[in-house]
Amino acid sequence: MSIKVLYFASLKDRVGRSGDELNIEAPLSVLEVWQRVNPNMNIPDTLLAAVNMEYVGLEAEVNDGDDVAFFPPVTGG
Amino acid sequence: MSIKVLYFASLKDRVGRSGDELNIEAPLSVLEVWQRVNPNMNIPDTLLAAVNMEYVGLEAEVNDGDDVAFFPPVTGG
Amino acid sequence: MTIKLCAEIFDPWQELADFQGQAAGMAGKYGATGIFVGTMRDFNQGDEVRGMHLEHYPGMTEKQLQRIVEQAQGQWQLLDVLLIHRIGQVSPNDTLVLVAVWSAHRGDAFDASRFIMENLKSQAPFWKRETLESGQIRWVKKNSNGYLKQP
Amino acid sequence: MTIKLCAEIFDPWQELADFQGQAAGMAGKYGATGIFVGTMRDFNQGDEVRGMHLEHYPGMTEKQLQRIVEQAQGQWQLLDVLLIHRIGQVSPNDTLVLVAVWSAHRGDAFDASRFIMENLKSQAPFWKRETLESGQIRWVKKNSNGYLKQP
Repeated sequence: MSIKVLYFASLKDRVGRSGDELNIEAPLSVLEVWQRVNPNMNIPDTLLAAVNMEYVGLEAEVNDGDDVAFFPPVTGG
Repeated sequence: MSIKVLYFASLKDRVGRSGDELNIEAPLSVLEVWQRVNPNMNIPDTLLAAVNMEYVGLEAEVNDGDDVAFFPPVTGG
Repeated sequence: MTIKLCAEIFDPWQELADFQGQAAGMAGKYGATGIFVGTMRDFNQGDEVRGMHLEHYPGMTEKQLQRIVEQAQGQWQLLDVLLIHRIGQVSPNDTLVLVAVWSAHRGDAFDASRFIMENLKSQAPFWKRETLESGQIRWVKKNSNGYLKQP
Repeated sequence: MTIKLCAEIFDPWQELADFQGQAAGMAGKYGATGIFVGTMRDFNQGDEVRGMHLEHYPGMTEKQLQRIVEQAQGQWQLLDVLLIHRIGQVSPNDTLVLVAVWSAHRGDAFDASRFIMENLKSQAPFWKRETLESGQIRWVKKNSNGYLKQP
């Protein structure tokens, strides 16, 4: 089972990568995904998360094949 | 002493004139101006009045040389 | 501030392009443009409308429009304002009014453009006389309040 | 509804003219068009800005924009909506965003265009990276709330 993790904008600069591939054995929460791929970095307070392009809370479940995205507050318009 | 009276839109149709010239001996209120030039017609409830292109109430004073305008609610835009 | 009464058909997009193109001093300063375009519909109050005449009070109309824009400039930080209103004989799909407000921030642009439109609707001496499909001619009695939601 | 992400400079007035010209079915039905144009300024937070990069999340951005417009269509009576947002490298005075809403009544046009802009600002996954005159590069941290009056 594998999930894709994406980072955008200043968060991408901060983690130093645009994404990760993560192999999991069972569904994880979004927070657990973050902790697996960034074990040495606390999750930023203002971070936003999306699963399959929908906004979710950190408790949302992530399953095989899902895309998880982490990014800072949006600043379009 | 003379003042000019103007009518617009549906009010012009109703009074059947676009304006009147009125000779006065002393300042009058806007309401008195109406009563002089339209002695047989009560002033309509929704009427608006302007003296020299500024909105006024019916108690406003009208002096020599003033333009008094009467018109229905405005419907621009 | 530019205020125009226009007796001919005008193209709001061309007017906006021209105005902004000439306003070189604003370039880089405005982050927000709030625009409203009012267009003549082919229906009103349940009836089909074939044409309309826009009467106004020459002199007072310009004076009131200028005061409304000045009031907006006093309440919000605006870089410039363009206001064009049609007069005379108009047909369905003709532009009746264009209000455009340039400012640094979007809140000011939204608030000021709406303020100008609502005050224009309630204070500027224009009157609409419609010719219906049936041939009947009638004066429009009253403008609606633009802050209330339509049923 | 038309939603476009645009990697090149676009002219909002031309886009409006083209869109309205093709929307023949709307002719005579819309009395009100509410429009907002966001433009890149040459200053931000007290600093001169030379250029900007607009990053976005391909796929999610379109999805969120579509949802915002659908929400507006659910809340107000709209005839059509045009939304264009720039992406990529932009320069001061470039148009960043265009939102236009056509409706029968002005209240709906004003409310819906503002709703779409505010939701776009808070929900659509775009991020601005500014290059200052000094050469310094920085991410814009947060959008302001467009309903609050500027100081």
